[in-house]
Amino acid sequence: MHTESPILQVENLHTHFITKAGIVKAVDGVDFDIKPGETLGIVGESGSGKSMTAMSIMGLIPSPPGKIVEGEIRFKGENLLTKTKKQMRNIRGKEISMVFQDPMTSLNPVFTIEKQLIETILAHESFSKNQARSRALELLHLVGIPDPKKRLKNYPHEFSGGMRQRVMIAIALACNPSVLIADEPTTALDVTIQAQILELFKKMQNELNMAIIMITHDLGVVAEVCDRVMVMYAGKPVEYTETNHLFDQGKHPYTLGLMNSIPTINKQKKKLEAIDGVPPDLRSLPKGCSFAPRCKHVMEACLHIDPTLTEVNDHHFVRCLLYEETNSEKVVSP
Amino acid sequence: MSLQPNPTPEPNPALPDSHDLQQTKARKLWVDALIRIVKSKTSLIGLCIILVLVLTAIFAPVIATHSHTAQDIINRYQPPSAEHWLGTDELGRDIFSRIVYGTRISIQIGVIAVGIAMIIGVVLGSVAGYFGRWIDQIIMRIIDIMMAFPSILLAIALVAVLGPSLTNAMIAVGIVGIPQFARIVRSAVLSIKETEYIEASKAIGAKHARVLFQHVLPNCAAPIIVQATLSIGTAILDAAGLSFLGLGAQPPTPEWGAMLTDGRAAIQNAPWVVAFPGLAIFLVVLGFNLFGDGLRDALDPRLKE
Amino acid sequence: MSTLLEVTNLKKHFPLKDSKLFSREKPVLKAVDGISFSIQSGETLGLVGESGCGKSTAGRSILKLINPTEGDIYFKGENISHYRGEKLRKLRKDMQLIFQDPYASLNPRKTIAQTITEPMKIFQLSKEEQYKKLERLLDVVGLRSYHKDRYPHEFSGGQRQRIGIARSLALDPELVICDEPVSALDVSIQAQVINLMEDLQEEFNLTYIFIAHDLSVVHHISDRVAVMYLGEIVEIAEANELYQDPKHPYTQALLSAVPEANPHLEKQRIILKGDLPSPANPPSGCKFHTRCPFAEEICRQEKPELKQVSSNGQMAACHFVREVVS
Amino acid sequence: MLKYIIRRLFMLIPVLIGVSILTFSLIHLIPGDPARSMLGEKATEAQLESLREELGLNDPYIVQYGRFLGNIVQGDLGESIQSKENIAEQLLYKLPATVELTIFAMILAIIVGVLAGVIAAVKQYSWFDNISMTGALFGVSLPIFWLGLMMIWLFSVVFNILPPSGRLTSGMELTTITNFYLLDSLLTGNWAAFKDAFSHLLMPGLALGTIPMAIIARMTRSSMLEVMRQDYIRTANAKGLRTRFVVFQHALKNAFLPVLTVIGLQFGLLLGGAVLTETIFSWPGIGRYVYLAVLGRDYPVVQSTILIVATIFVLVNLITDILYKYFDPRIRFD
Amino acid sequence: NNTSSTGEESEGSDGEDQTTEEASGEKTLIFGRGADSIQLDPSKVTDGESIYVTNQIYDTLVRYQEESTEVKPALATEWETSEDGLTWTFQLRDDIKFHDGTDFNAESVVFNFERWATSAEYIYYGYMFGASEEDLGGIIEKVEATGDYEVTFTLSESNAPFLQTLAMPPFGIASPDAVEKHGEDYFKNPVGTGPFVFEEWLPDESITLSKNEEYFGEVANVDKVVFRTIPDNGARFMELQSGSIDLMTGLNPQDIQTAEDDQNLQIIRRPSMNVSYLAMNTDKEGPLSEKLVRQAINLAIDKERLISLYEGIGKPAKNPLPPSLWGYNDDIEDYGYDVEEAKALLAEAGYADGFDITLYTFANPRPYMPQPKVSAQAIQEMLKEINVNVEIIENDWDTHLNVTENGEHDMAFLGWTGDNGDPDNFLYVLLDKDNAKKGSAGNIAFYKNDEVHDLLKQAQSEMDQEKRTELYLKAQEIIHEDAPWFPIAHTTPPIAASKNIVNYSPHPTGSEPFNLLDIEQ
Ligand SMILES: Nc1ncnc2c1ncn2[C@@H]1O[C@H](COP(=O)(O)OP(=O)(O)OP(=O)(O)O)[C@@H](O)[C@H]1O
Ligand SMILES: Nc1ncnc2c1ncn2[C@@H]1O[C@H](COP(=O)(O)OP(=O)(O)OP(=O)(O)O)[C@@H](O)[C@H]1O
Ligand SMILES: [Mg+2]
Ligand SMILES: [Mg+2]
Repeated sequence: MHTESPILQVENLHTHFITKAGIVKAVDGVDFDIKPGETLGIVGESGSGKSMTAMSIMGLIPSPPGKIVEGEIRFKGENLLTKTKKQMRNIRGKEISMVFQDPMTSLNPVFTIEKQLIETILAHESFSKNQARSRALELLHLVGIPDPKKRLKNYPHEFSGGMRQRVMIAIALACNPSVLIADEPTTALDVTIQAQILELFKKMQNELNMAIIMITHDLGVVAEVCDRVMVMYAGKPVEYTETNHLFDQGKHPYTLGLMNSIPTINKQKKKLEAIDGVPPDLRSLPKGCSFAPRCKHVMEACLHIDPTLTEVNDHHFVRCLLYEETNSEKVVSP
Repeated sequence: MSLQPNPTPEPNPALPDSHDLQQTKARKLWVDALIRIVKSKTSLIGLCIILVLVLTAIFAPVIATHSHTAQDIINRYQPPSAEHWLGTDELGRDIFSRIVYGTRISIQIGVIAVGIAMIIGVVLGSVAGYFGRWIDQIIMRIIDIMMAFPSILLAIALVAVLGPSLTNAMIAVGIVGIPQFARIVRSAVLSIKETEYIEASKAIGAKHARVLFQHVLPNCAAPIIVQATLSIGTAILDAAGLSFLGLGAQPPTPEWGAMLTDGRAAIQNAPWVVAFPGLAIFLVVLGFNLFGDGLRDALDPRLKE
Repeated sequence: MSTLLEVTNLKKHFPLKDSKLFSREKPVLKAVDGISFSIQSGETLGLVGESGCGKSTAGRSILKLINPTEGDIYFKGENISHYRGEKLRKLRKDMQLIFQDPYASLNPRKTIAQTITEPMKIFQLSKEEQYKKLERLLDVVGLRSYHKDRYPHEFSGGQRQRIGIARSLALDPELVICDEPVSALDVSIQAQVINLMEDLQEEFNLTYIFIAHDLSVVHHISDRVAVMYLGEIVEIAEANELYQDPKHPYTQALLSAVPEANPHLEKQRIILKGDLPSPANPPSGCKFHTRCPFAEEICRQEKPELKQVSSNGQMAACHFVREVVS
Repeated sequence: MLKYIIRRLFMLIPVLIGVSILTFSLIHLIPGDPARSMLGEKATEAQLESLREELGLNDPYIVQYGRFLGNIVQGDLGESIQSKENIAEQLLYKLPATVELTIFAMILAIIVGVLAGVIAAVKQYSWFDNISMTGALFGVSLPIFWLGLMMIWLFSVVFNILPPSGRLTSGMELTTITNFYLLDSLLTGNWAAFKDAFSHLLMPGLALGTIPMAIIARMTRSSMLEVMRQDYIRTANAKGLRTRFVVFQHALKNAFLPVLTVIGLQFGLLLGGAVLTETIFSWPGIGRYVYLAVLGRDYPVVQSTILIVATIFVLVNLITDILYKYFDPRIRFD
Repeated sequence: NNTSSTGEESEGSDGEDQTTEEASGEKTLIFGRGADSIQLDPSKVTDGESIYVTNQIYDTLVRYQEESTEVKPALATEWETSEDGLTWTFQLRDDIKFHDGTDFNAESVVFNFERWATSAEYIYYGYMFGASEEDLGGIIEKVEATGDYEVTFTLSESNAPFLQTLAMPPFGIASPDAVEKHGEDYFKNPVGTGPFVFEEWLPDESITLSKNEEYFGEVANVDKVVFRTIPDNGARFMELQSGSIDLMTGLNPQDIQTAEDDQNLQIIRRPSMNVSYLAMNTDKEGPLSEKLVRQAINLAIDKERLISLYEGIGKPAKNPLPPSLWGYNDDIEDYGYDVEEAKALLAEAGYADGFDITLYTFANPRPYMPQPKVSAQAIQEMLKEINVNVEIIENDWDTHLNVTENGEHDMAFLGWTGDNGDPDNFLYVLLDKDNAKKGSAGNIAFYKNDEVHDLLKQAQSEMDQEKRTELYLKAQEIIHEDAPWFPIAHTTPPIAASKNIVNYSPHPTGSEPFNLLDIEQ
């Protein structure tokens, strides 16, 4: 296991959007940390606040309407939220970089790949243009683009989706960041290409010893690449633990629901256990546990009490009254 | 297998028949849009200007302080005063009253010219976009030709052919506006034609006419309506321009563009004769533009979600 | 069980905008390039493959929403590939389509009631029948009666997909082609819709062609699965058989690439090199040879036929899989 | 690319033939008689008839059209019925006058419009945004003939700082080479004439440029807003690039595409639409020339000039399309 | 302030760039006008603007006196005519050259007249000398050089206004060399003998002339004349106010007062030789074919009020002839304004309830009618009083001519500026039945009165002016009684000039040479 101290710590992060229709609590009390060389997965359904967590770390919350209303993001011990714009700019792309979901739209269509690579390098390193160019070449080679020299001069539309995602990764790696945030980097890709890209991530991590935050909604991907996972629901983490724990002894009803609702190739064919209902409107969350309206194990108390994230096991946190009680009993009983 | 009506769910007699519901609900979409418009300050101003315009047109005889044709040649070019709020013109007519009556003309111009442009433009554009291929080719080449023809000159030539009159100016302005509509409708149809719900309607066996009129065109309504609103302003401007060149309304019609032309000779001595009709045109066009802008935002599908 | 649909050598070539001014030969994009299969009534055939391999085009060609370039389609024994106009319209009753995008597949200006009853109007059901059927359909897809006067934008993705399903069932079809009906939905919702579709199939004895790129979903719902690559079927078999013992190297790679939600599973992964070639300019011989880990000279030269490779009807198109004659 | 241009040029032919047929039919439909227009109120019937004969106006339309087309193909634009002037020669004076005015107005419109649009978009909802967009709305709502008159009243009558009409003060020496006065005065180093020509251009240029300026500003703003929402802008920000760089490099280059089309269209509109401006400012350009020719039934002038204007219009649009390629590498020309 | 753009900069001028040629000390007259010349070959044009310029470049055999249409010697020093009026002999100057340096002599005169007799394009020639399709020469049978500097004209019929006609600017004598050299393009390279030499023509912008130092008459005071085209009347006046032009025609009536109030400007009025009128189509079936109705309309329009729209430049007209012309019948009493009487007449004619009628007018102001549109509206409003409902139809000038000639109108505005100062040029042209043919110019009232016709015809061939006067007086009486027109006004078209323009006297025919004019410093 990773014994070093965490490179990035997020504490009690609240990111809200103040809109005319109400306050959207996109991120509502997220805590996690990550150590160098570790991969943390963030899973959850669409709209659960995964991307906004990432954007908060990057300091890229569109403002207005967005605002980080509470919490701390400590990178290498320093709170990013107190940094000036300029300081943040120097961290983005250099210390912490990000790969986005849709490689088709994340590259500027009117600039060559080379330009888009170089500008990152030039923005952060005191390189000459030529040095930057050779660095760019090196990067393309690193992410496995064949014939990189020729490809540098190409425009994004001349690349396939998988290749573009590789370019995106190359750009993210340009300045050897300590943290790489990947926001659903394979969702838009075909399975065979997804396999290639995931492979690339693993390889890069081995070589560069980065911390990776892997955002996804695919439990398969989590199982494949993550060391630890945080499951999010309606802006809040509901379960946070090591990957193996999650799959072996996942506790939160939502986590379990998710796992039962996905068909798998190997399991015997049987009726899927769907989670009823739809995710809540973040503008008007139900009182109590946000998941309560869809929860199979809902209790009277769930409708009133919003549970807190409770450690049920070593490094295994769950936000559910079911476990809170047992836990508190545990605390009380000895 | 069968999908015969299941007897269990009790039919609710309280429900009005579906036809009625369509009516009320279809209106609701527009009510939504309207609410959005009213919420935006600028488009509300636009709406107010248009409302004032319409009311003025309707109640012109009540609002006007004088007859709009009565002359008082001896007292021509009177500056604005308590008697003549906006002064008098070259024949001693009350400018305020003429402007008030002029709103009728402007509304007429806007509505008729845009009506012509819209009807023809929508037919051409939707046929071209929907059927594509050679029909599209032919129609779009015609549109290209009309576009390549400088529009004001086209209007001038048309009025020259038809003879100068307000009606003919409206027709000319309408014809000149066709390509805009045709192109907007065509591109809207082209994109909507590719959507899955159009494919779905084909898959359930709908005929072309049904697909086009029930599914494609209603979904082009937003750009068409926006374009129409904005075009009304342009049409009023264009017609005023034609009148300015002496090719529009005939005297003593109080058309604003014509008033401007007639007052033009006195710009040094009686600038109000020029200033006020021009201001009236400006205000009305502004009203339609503000409203059209608001509509565009209100009907923008992106803002709906 | 009887054969409901049989497709032989179906091709759909899209003309590309000619790039050369005066070239005689018009370049085409071979979106579907000679596929054959048949479906028994009540069965679900899964169609999988990577993006752009021609799954949707195949579906649309079968429905004759687009005219196939070549090939025959037998529906209930009748060759419908030359149907046009009114005859084709009549046929629409029996074959329906469910779309991928729950947002784009519903006319935003029509209420749910209008959307669902439209096919009935077209086929001239009486008002009363329409009304009754509407209620029933809403019920079977799990919507409430009071929903019917709402507009699509007032619904969530999953609900919209239900509306689409209701519409496609309005005419009591026999065959429903589902073009990625769940891939735009969240996992938790996806399961709801899959369950619904399974229930409906049972209730109305529907026959599905289920198009998807998610292999697990296809596996879950299909009786048989056909794997497509660049407009061709490379393997087709009973679902379990295919998943347990894929014969074609592409199928093998595809299956191995699926991330399993099981961290303990140490899978032997076949990582394919490169990307899917363009269907406008497909490779010679076996179209898969450019990415195949086992490719040899013959693959570049000769196009393998789809042949039977196991005694219970599994078929694959690969030079290196032994043909089995049952 | 070259092939594309050639094909586009070929496609112009039917459009131009269409324009010529339309022009020809329209002008011949106008009631009235060029012979009468030429000879005025004092001509006798005999004189009219013999003039008609002489001008070939008694020939069937198709013959007249054939003759017109034949001459055009030979590069002969014919001569004016009224003044007997060679039309091509006339256009040598008048076209540059209009084009100079149009280009001036357009440059004014582009510079002000694009800048205002960009700033308004970047500072959405700021006072600048509000003021400039209100201004733009006013701009599209103003009758330019009125604006022109009011400007003359203000700047020439009240303040007497700008000349009310014409291209050059009489008596101003200027050796004309291209008939673009600004250019000519620069070429000949005639600074006084340059200043004079410029001061003459200001008011009509502003009057003519108001509408395109407003349209361009609005278009740029909405296009910028659209682009600023795009994923690749998020990427650029995530790279830690400076904001100004992101706005003017990444965003503007993409946002400029729709603006470019508008510019092309507007340019064409201005060219034909200069009638009003030229009338008000006594600008000796083609707008007035054709207008008067229409009124005077000067068939050859109307036909040739409109054909020229249409040709320029379609060529400008062709150029716009080619510029598209420059700005958008995704566009392929086949 | 008023800066002339002549050489010497006047003190206190702030028009910094407006004068650039100070050094050379040249005087430039900048003349602003509403339209450009059409051609600079005067024999081919009818528009005043062309004539204005050619009048500077060319001379005619005889010229008009400065302020009347009496003639004085010009290229011809003396002349005589035969008893029967059929032969005219002119003695020419023997000491002058065309601007291109070639000699002026009898041959050049013959050359010009022969040229004009070759095509219908030479419109004034045809029109004044009665050319027809078959005989392009018209009444001029022969033009001969009967000596180096003597030409003789032989006419086929006597023509009373012949001499005055020859003074018309369209009959300016051009250099035969230049005509031959330039051929088709001669019209833009005019060469004459006049006080100014053509220099440059920028179409729709300006025409520049420079003075002819060798002029046989008074050599011009200004060195250059620039005719600038400024289409808009208002803008032109502003240019005058700002000092960038010195002189302008086509003043908006509304600006007259402003100009008079401006201490740097002056208004100069051109003596009147024109008439504006409302023609009533007597030919069309309907009310206007009745004399009583036409008289009623004459009574129903308040001429005083109508003319007040002319802002002081018009005097009420009661005859077709302008009062400055001989033969004017001042004994005629105008109808006067009497609505009751008008109603009575209408009732008598059976139109007590009134009727609907069209009034055709034109957009562009003419010298004799500065505000056609406004005038039409005033009449429209006045005729309402007698229940006559007027629909105004406004066309551009060319169309107006076309449609009125075709007799499409009920009533129409039109006017006429005399060409040669002969009453025939008004009465015959405008009111004779010969000119009442559909599709041809002239009599758009389509007034056909045989008695009038006889009188006018007689007057044409009579050479004795006294007798002619008698005939014209009589004709005017009949016309007054028949009332085919509502005569409106005779105008003195105003010319606005900067104060330092002196010695400028506009000519009644509409244009005059600028050689006497001067710019004071
Ligand atoms: N600009 C904004 N204004 C208002 N609400 C916003 C804005 N951006 C995001 N949100 C809201 O924040 C919530 C969280 O969004 P986020 O993008 O983090 O979800 P996600 O988990 O990444 O979902 P997905 O899987 O769809 O990417 C959503 O409900 C979204 O509607
Ligand atoms: N109308 C068309 N004209 C031209 N090419 C087309 C057309 N429709 C589809 N294609 C092309 O045909 C090929 C197959 O497309 P199709 O939509 O059938 O793929 P698919 O397997 O459904 O992919 P996806 O998973 O992305 O939906 C693609 O390359 C596509 O670009
Ligand atoms: Mg996201
Ligand atoms: Mg598809």
